[in-house]
Amino acid sequence: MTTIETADGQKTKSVKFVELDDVTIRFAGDSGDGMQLTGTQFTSTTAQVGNDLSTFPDYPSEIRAPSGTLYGVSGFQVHFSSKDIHTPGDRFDTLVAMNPAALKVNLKLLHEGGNIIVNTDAFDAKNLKLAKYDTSPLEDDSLSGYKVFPVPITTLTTTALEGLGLTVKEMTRSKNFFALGLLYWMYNRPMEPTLEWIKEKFGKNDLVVQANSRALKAGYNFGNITETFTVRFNVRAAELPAGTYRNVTGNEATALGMVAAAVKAKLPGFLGSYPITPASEILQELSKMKRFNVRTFQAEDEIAGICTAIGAAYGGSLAFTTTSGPGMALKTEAIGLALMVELPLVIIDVQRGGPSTGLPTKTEQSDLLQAALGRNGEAPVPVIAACSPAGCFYQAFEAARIALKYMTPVILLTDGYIANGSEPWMLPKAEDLPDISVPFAPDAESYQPYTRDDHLSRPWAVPCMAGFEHRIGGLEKQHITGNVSHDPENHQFMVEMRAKKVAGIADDIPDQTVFGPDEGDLAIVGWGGTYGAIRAASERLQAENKSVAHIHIRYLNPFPKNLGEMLRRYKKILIPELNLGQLAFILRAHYRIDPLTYAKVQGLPFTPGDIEDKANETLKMM
Amino acid sequence: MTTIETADGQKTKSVKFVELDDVTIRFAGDSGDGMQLTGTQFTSTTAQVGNDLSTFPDYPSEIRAPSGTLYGVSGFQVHFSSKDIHTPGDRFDTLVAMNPAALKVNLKLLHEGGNIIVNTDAFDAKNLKLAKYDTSPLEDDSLSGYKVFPVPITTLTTTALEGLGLTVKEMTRSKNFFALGLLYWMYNRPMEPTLEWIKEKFGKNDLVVQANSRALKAGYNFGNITETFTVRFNVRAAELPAGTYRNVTGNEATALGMVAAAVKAKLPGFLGSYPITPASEILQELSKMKRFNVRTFQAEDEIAGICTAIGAAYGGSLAFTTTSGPGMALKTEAIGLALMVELPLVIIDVQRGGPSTGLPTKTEQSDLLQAALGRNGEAPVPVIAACSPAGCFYQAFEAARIALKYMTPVILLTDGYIANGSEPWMLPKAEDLPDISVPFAPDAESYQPYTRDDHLSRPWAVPCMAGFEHRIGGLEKQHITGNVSHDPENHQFMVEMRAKKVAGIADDIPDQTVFGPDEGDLAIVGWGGTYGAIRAASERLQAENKSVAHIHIRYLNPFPKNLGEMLRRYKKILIPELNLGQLAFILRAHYRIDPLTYAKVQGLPFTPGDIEDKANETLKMM
Amino acid sequence: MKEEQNAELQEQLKTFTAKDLASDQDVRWCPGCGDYAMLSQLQRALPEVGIAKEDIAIVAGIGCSSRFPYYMSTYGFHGIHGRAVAIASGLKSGHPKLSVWVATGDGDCLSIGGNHFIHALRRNIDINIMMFNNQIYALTKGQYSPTSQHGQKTKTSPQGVIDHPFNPVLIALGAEGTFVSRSMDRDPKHLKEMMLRMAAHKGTSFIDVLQNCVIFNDKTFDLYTNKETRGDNTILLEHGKPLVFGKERDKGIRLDGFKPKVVSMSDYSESDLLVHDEKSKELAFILAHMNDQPGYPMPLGVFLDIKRTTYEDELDRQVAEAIEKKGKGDLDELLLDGQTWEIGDNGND
Amino acid sequence: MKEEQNAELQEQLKTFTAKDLASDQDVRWCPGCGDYAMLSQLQRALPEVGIAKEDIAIVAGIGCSSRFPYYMSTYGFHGIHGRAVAIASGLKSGHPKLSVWVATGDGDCLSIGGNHFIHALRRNIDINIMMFNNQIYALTKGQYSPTSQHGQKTKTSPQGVIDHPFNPVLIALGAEGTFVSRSMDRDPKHLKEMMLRMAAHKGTSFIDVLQNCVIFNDKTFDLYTNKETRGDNTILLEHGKPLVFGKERDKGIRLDGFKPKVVSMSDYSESDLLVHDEKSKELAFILAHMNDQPGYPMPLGVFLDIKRTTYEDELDRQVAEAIEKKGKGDLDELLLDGQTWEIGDNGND
Ligand SMILES: Cc1ncc(C[n+]2csc(CCOP(=O)(O)OP(=O)(O)O)c2C)c(N)n1
Ligand SMILES: Cc1ncc(C[n+]2csc(CCOP(=O)(O)OP(=O)(O)O)c2C)c(N)n1
Ligand code: SF4
Ligand code: SF4
Ligand SMILES: [Mg+2]
Ligand SMILES: [Mg+2]
Repeated sequence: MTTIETADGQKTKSVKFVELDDVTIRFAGDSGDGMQLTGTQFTSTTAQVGNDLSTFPDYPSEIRAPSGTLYGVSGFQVHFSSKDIHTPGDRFDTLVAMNPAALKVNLKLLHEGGNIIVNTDAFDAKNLKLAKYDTSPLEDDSLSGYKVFPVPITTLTTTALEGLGLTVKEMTRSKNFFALGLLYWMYNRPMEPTLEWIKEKFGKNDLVVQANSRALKAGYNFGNITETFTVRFNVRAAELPAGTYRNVTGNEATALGMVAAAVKAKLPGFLGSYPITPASEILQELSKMKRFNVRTFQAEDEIAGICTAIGAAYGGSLAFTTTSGPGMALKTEAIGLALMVELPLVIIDVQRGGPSTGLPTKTEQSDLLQAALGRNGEAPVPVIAACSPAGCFYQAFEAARIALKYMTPVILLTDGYIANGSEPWMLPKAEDLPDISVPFAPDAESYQPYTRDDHLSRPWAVPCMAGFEHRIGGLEKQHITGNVSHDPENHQFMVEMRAKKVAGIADDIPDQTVFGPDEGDLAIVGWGGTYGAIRAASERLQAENKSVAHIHIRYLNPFPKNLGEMLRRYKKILIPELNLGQLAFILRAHYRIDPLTYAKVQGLPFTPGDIEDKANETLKMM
Repeated sequence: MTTIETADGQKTKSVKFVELDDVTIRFAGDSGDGMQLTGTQFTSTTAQVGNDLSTFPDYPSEIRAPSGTLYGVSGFQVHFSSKDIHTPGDRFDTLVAMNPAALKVNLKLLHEGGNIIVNTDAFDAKNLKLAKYDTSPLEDDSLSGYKVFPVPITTLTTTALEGLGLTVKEMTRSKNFFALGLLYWMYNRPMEPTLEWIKEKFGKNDLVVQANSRALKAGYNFGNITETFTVRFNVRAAELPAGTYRNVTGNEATALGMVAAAVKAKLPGFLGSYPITPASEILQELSKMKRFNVRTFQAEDEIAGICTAIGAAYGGSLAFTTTSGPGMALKTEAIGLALMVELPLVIIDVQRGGPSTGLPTKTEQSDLLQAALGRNGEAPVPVIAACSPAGCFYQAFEAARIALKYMTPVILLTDGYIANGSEPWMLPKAEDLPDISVPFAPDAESYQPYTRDDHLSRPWAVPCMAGFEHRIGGLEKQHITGNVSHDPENHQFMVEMRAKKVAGIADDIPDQTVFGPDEGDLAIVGWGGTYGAIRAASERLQAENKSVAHIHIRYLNPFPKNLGEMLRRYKKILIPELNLGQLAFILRAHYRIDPLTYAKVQGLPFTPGDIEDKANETLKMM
Repeated sequence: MKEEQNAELQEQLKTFTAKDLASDQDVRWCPGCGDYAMLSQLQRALPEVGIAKEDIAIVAGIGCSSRFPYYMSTYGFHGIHGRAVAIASGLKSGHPKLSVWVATGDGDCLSIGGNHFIHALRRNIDINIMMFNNQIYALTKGQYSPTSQHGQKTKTSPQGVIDHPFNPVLIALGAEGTFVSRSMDRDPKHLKEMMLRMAAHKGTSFIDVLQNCVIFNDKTFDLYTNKETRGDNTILLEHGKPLVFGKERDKGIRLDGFKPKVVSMSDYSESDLLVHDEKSKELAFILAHMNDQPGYPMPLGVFLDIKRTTYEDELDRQVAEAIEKKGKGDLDELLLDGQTWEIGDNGND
Repeated sequence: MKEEQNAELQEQLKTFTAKDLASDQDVRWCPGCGDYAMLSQLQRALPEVGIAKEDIAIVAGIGCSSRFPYYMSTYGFHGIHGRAVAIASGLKSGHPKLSVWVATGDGDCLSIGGNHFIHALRRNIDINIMMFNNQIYALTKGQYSPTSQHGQKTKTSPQGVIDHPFNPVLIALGAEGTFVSRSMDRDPKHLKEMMLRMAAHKGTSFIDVLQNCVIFNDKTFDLYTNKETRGDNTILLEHGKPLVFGKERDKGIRLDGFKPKVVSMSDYSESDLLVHDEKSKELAFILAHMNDQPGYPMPLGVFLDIKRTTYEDELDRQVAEAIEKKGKGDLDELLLDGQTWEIGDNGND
């Protein structure tokens, strides 16, 4: 317990500092309350303080649903720690509730005894009714199991901003900065990064800069001054490998990976895309990176998105197309064309809740079967997945490497959870990234478009290369010449050749690794964005000396060569998926194993606790 | 041996009549030679004579490829018999070769010692060169293993038509009728059906009627007169069940099944479609049947094809959409919508060679994975397949029954082979077809669009029903009310509900049957158009007392309930498929069996011989 | 919905009110969104059309605007992105009695849905297409749309849009639309009037509605909607009336050859001006292009309203004709159609 | 391909001949098909354009006409049905130096491919779209297309087509095309001239070519191609020239307001006639509609040829601008962009 002087030096109070290893906070409010911004700022500052962290933004599909409603609640969860962590946390320690609806929706995931900071101003009769509260939870007993900090955030904000000449409505808009300031005080984070950010972001509008900065400071001071708050928390920097770090979301990392791949392939980059949640940010990010000779083409639809990319690939660009489930469905036919003409192309599907429009802003992993198997004809396409926000960078790069080396479309699956979520990322050095360039066909004289090299890839020649003029298309091709061929034997040969080419990629990818014992009772097998939750759960289970391994598959077609044999070394296989068991289905067909599926299809990611419980349940039944 | 008088009564010669059980003829010529027509006429007459039969039209993807080229050859194979048969035959007994290219392309499938009727007029230097013959096969020894009947068909035709006032070019066009007449003589079939057909078809143009009729008769007489031909064959009528028969192609039967379903569902019919080979005929046929209150909508693309059908279904029509592989790919997204809004819809995919544009006029079975698994999100859709031309009728009807009863899109897979092929069909009586109508929701007061009946189907209410106004759409629906819902538990509930509904159809379909022993060494498992070849092979193998069963799966999702257990009763499972093993993949995932795949991906159907050989090989290895 | 239906009959047929058309779902658009105006005006217009409520269906694609059906108590279908017009085309063709309304955005209708849109227009299916044109993809949070302005900065055009925008009226005319109009959220009275005109038109009716998105493209149409500037920057098209505009009605349009020209009313009288003719395709095109040139007002109202047979009528006619010619379909007859033969019982011996 | 490139330079750049442009594949169209004329004229035109052979790419969709690329010895891409324009758009945007030609059918371009078509036109990507308009789906053996005539009997319209056809020129103008033209297979000289004009135009060029399908729609264009009737039923548009036509050049076109009118040259002199102006959108529309009315000739030639910035130039400009502003992309810098922090080696303790 120390006695500190408040910022304005007028008053002192006693404040206790508590050291914690691990904290999870949930900011929640109306869609218009700026919770995503608040969360992002808290995250960014926390990253700079040196914690490991993981975030989970969670917002409705309406742009600004009517204020006060339950479905209009927007949340942002951030988990930070002095240890290495993998997920945004099972439950949270502190809930910031900007209105009754936010409280109602989020309370069930708050730890027992957790902190609730409520904006009491928002707890009026109208909002209580909209949130379907009969009585105010601040006045009945319902919150007795928690530490409630009632703060009239709106009033305090407007008070702080008086004199700036703003309307009440304008002043009220800054209340999220007040809340942020208060949380900075509570969790002992510096205000400077946000103050700087405000200046940069709103620089053109001085009044807004002033209002937001003042609100932030007022919130911080409020913590200092008022008697309500007597405890502050500290989370020490994590022991992370030395390096330069930055916080990235999965979509940002994907865009960076695409640019890095173009640079390292020594090719102009091209993205043909059509906006769709939650993939749009990739197009948005890339459209800012034109100085890397990367062209973005916002097409009229998803079909044009991929077809322009195919055209660009034919012209010699490293071509990409990005989308989510329904858009992926629309690209089906053209993916078949890309594989028939054997051009390099990376297709990125940021999965979301389906089927159909489904739950567009929620996460899911239910496009695996579509990606791996959903095309007319025998149409093999390599499929890989990213496991975490930063992992998206490396998998986008890897997808491009495979596409170029094997002259094939490659599908990269990410999902809404890792696309929007963020984590600190130790930046690679450009020079440490491998060169993935492929030579164009060398010799016009001997050039034939459908000859094969040792890994069955055909040679690439692009327009403007004199003497290499050739024709390609979606009709079956004759081996070597690439002419149209209806010959029965040639068709079988080519169908098998395309299958073999893709299967052969197994020789070119790392062996499957395992976290934990090489054999034993239980292997939890996952893919994609469930990585963090499974890893965290596995750590907990292994800490209890349970015979549990975590096998996370990054290469989904073809699988790593040692996978089948590895899977057979465990008594039981548990596959948690955010679908009804799609990986399990494919593994069953491939390896005749009999895994257990743990299907969560709720638009939400797994928590480590989910996995831990299921694993324990499974172990018990053995 | 009898001595007969020729038609014109001028000359007699000795002709031997040989009784045969089974004959296969292949008509082959240039795309412009009218071989499809010749084949169809021979078939139709043969059907009326009472033979069982099966046909296989096989033509290039160009409309009229340059004459004389190898890739321009168009063929039509007809197999007819006094027995019950299942395929157009492994090899043929008689080849009609209208030019050198036709001879070259088809010779390898002619039985040793088989008959070749060649149009010698076409064997000039130019055509020989186009067919890549160095010397004329009529003059070297290469045909010594066959019975060659050289006939100057073109000359004889023009001679016969002299005096009609036609140009040589016009006269030449009738040469296929000459060939047909000759074959009628040879196989002892009556000319009347074709003569009548000519009158009906060309009625408006008397000169053409005369030319074709004369050419036909000239061909017949030529057989009678000339010394070249001394043997005639007879194939007695088959012992088929009593009834009225007609010859149908699969596409015709599909169209008829669709109309029958609309009639028996007591609903207006609606087909939204976009032309694509080999599915276009269904749209063409249906567009002639408007008097059944069936509307056809030729849409701007496949997406509009299915979307107009969904709109019509919402409006209370029995709605269909028809297509082939690439078009199926384009419908992917909208199929997801149909299943989310739970409207009845039948999607018919007449499979063709893939991937991409592939081999558009050739057959394949490679859309199974796409149909069963290729959609974004968890998107279960019932899938059934037709096994034969006539079978298309019943499966189109069955697809509609399931769609209506379960308020779901249903996919029916046929393929180019059975779609274009034909067989005699014993016509059902309209009154014997079941009533498949479903009642609309009865009570406006209690109506909620997403309640469920005992088979988990939701109630149907359509515009114009007062008091039933409701909204549907592709966003996740709340159970019972059908309102948009982002509730996590509801999503999981609905995803599982949709899966359960489709899985539940297993209770409503016949048990899987088996042809042959209930258990034993080998089960040959097939689906779709391979039925005939597998059945014929199984009959042969069983006749040799081999322990071989044929299991043909008509319901591909869900599978019949007894299938898994049934499959385990055989030592070995062989799955011949016109793909790389798609059914095998699914069965493996479902039943943890380890079947052998026999993959033929050549744009051609299996022959019974293919299957027989493979089965024997498999048996030998056991 | 024939034009000749008279007002009296309509009054009599008014079996429901605007209020009856609100569904039980909360409207979830942003406060201030222009979509609200469309909703309330359609709710006001429909009771005057003279149709039963159960005969109305609203079809939409995906977008903010496409949530429209959920807020109407009529039949409604929230489709998939871009396919509203295709779904509506099928619905109307299969069920010609319905009054079918399409709610669609500039992205939904003109970007991904562009093909269905132009084909519906040429087919002249009797559906009513209301395009909410906010010149942005709003639901996906602010990417440019095919009507965004050249140079406009959006999330996907940080250096400005390089696409030349569609002029929705022009593309509708090019696709042989028979009813093409424009209005704006800020003029509810005009909106309703246009909706009634659409309902009265037999064939595809299209309206381009300038709609403000307060979040992602606020005030783009300020020039046209703002009281101060509106008069000088818009012009109301009225059939048979001369083209006068201006805050003080002090300007008019004359033709110079086939190019429109703004003239001052101090130099000309109304009778010297170009007179609007909804029946002229040529004039419609000229007017559609007019405000490409700076200084020219944006036309609002009906550009074209002509008659052509509708798709669903023709389809119905063919069904009727087929029945007339060959009789109502008899299944047994159909099956027997073609060359058939009998196998007798002895076939079974 | 700037227009200003002079003939001399072009002659000098002629590095290949028509014959060099034939591929080693047999041409597989039916004897008598109008597609042959297109092939031979493009082969004759390209050597005069002044580009290297390796800088030419032909992109096609699916259809008889779309087999075009296989018969050219240039780079070629036979795509999927309807997507030729989208593929070509990507090819040109990524590789602006190329001369990109699209071979497409009335089905490929206007039915399934309609959306890509109109979007390419508005973006004004510098590709050359040759539409082989035989008013039928030929490759799939004779179903009606979006340009088939109302009432036409085809395999899918046994009672006659009920769709109103697109006028390809009109839809191209509605989509803000900058170069819109028409020609026919039976006038190879004119075809070649048009192809050279297309090559010279910077931006999307579109040509609607009346093409005879001898198998499925023989002689549909007989009225326009037949020597007897051609003169009276077609009119050649030439910039700056009066609109005269007729077998005996005895008829002309005058404007009556904004409606064209056929007049007899015995009543008027050439100077009284409407003069063609390729720069006028309004006139282009008027002429595009002209032959909707019976008795009016079908215009052939260039309807419109105007300048607008092209998509690929703008894209290039943005790339250059971005580089100018922030410097050529440096990957390390990019990764470091944003808020970063350092963890020292002691972090590993
Ligand atoms: C197939 C598909 N592609 C993309 C999307 C994403 N998406 C939803 S709405 C929309 C655009 C909305 O713009 P607009 O139609 O103008 O409607 P607004 O929201 O502006 O009213 C997009 C791109 C989708 N849902 N489905
Ligand atoms: C996705 C898809 N849908 C349909 C087809 C079938 N198809 C091939 S070409 C064609 C139409 C051809 O018409 P057009 O473009 O006018 O070319 P034409 O053959 O007349 O030259 C159709 C419908 C296809 N190949 N792919
Ligand atoms: S985002 Fe824009 S268009 Fe969408 S509801 Fe809000 S204001 Fe309306
Ligand atoms: S079918 Fe018609 S369009 Fe096709 S190649 Fe033959 S003549 Fe030409
Ligand atoms: Mg919009
Ligand atoms: Mg065509």
